[in-house]
Amino acid sequence: MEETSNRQRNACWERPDSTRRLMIQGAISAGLAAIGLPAVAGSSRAATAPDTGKWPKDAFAQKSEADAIKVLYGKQPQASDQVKLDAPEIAENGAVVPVAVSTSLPDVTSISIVVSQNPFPLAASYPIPAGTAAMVSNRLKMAKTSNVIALVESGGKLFSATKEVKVTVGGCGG
Amino acid sequence: MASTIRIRAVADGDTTVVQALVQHPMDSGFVKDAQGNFIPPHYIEVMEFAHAGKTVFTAFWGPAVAKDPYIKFSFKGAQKGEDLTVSWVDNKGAADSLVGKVQ
Amino acid sequence: MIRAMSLAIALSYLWRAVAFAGEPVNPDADFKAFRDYFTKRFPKVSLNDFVNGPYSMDADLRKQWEEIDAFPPYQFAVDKGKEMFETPFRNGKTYGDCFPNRGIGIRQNYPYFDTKSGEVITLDVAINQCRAANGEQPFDYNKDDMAALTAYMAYTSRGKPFDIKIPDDPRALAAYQKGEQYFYTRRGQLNFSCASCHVQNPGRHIRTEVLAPALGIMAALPIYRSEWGGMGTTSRRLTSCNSQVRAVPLEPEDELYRDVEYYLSYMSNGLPVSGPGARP
Amino acid sequence: MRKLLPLVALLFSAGLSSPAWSAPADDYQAAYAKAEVAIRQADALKNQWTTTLSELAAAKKAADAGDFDAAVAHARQAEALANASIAQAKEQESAWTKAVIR
Repeated sequence: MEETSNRQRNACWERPDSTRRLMIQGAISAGLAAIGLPAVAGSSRAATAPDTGKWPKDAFAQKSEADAIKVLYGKQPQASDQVKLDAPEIAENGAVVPVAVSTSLPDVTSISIVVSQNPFPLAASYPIPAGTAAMVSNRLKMAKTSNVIALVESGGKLFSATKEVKVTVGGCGG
Repeated sequence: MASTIRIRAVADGDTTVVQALVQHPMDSGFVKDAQGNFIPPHYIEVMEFAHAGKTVFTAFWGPAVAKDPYIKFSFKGAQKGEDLTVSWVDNKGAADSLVGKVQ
Repeated sequence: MIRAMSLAIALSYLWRAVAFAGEPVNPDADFKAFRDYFTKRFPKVSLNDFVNGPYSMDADLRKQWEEIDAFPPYQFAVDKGKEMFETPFRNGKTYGDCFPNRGIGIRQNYPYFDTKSGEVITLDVAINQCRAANGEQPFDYNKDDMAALTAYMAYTSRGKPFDIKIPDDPRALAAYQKGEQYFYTRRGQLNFSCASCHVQNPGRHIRTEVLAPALGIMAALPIYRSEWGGMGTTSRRLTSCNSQVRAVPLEPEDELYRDVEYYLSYMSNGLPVSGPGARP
Repeated sequence: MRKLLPLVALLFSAGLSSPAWSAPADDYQAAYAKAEVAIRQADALKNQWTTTLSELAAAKKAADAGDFDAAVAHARQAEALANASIAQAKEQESAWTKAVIR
């Protein structure tokens, strides 16, 4: 257990905080400002719901990894070490697996994540507009131990990174 | 009713790092309830983030996204105090949206 | 036949009482031995970090936890708990009127031994007592309402060191020892005690999960478990542990559950509240 | 003669426990009742096992379906499990102190 993260963790708690305002500023990871309740303006429901027309229905319906990639991108991915896939060795729980994808490849137009052993391998897909960073972090569900494949479309070509994530149930007998 | 969306957008120079958490069951359709019947699929399909009228991020999700889904991304061109509109719609047509402030 | 049976049971209780009389109950000595055991066994884990349970034991799990905890799924429970906490009862009063310091930042003092009723009172029981005193229906000890409220009250106490007291009252000592006994008693067809996992095997894997050390194990409650996809109160955690070793759980907030929470919280004195927690 | 004794004992006890002429339903009722006594005692000691109750339920289910052989077997298993949990509770009443961190 490296010492630094403990220090960071403990520093957050030992901070002599006289008035513990509800909007606690002591965000756990240093980078974040408010952890408490969101400093959110009133929520207006006027904004129109997003258009589901663009939702890649067929790609999400595919039952194999290869088909999902073919339907979504129409081309084969090429493994690249410029695609960084951050996923755990052993998922603490298959229901909530933190997975992050980032890349240094130029003009990225889409990032997707496929879990090959899931009943429907395509898990999530993110079109990346200009001005948006080629980085996304999300939490996925995994049915069982499987390869997780990060796909990045850059300059019209498809690149990928793959990592196996082990998933088993936890806990005692029952 | 409190919104189902929690958002935290923090401007750091020209880049705004956005995190969002949505209260949604994201049922995959493969899980059984206590009586042994399958809980039907019920998940968010599209979630969009817009700033100054332009879509800055879109998420296409399927049944493999975790319950109470979380997303983190970053984009350029927003200043502190500006609005960021978030909206989602699921496969049953339910929807919700929220206007958050960049901090 | 029945008379012989009840005689046997009566004898066993008598015999049990005799066994207790022989052993002087010394919580301070227990506290010191308990603390030494864990700090010597895990020298690299800083004292305050024990409250992070499995995440103080496993670097890979900790990384996943820190990512999830940055924007935690229990956020909704805390928000709902805050809303409930501030919503007045039908008679106009609120929870703040029942608790010291208006109920903010007090989780570290629970459970306490109530010398009037002669029983251990946990935060969950105190909440239902407050509701009853104000003419409201009690909450189910396993369900989300109680989890949301206790999540908010724990949230307002984060970082405050546990401060559990054992008053100079033989009934308090008896409750403490019944809690200790429960903690070390093997039960269920799998014949495990709480200590089998949380004293003899912390840091080891039980399939994917890493066992938490008993030191500071109550600090993170109530917990949002990915496995449950929802918040869990102390009762939900204890009853699920029971059924996993194939022991029929007792009623939620049964006297023995409150006693074991009393014992374990006393052992965590000085450690910071870390609830509500996110766990696998 | 000595060799015969265990054989005779075995025959004698088998004869007693399930006399051929009593109806299977009565066997089931008897076995179920014995299981319930042990289960009540395990409850009194706050040490019931989940598998005891599932065996008892299986016994009732089998009896309702008319399969009394299975019902008796499940009821006996329930009683055995209940007795095991009683023994566990009694043994632990002193054994727990050995596990305490000193």
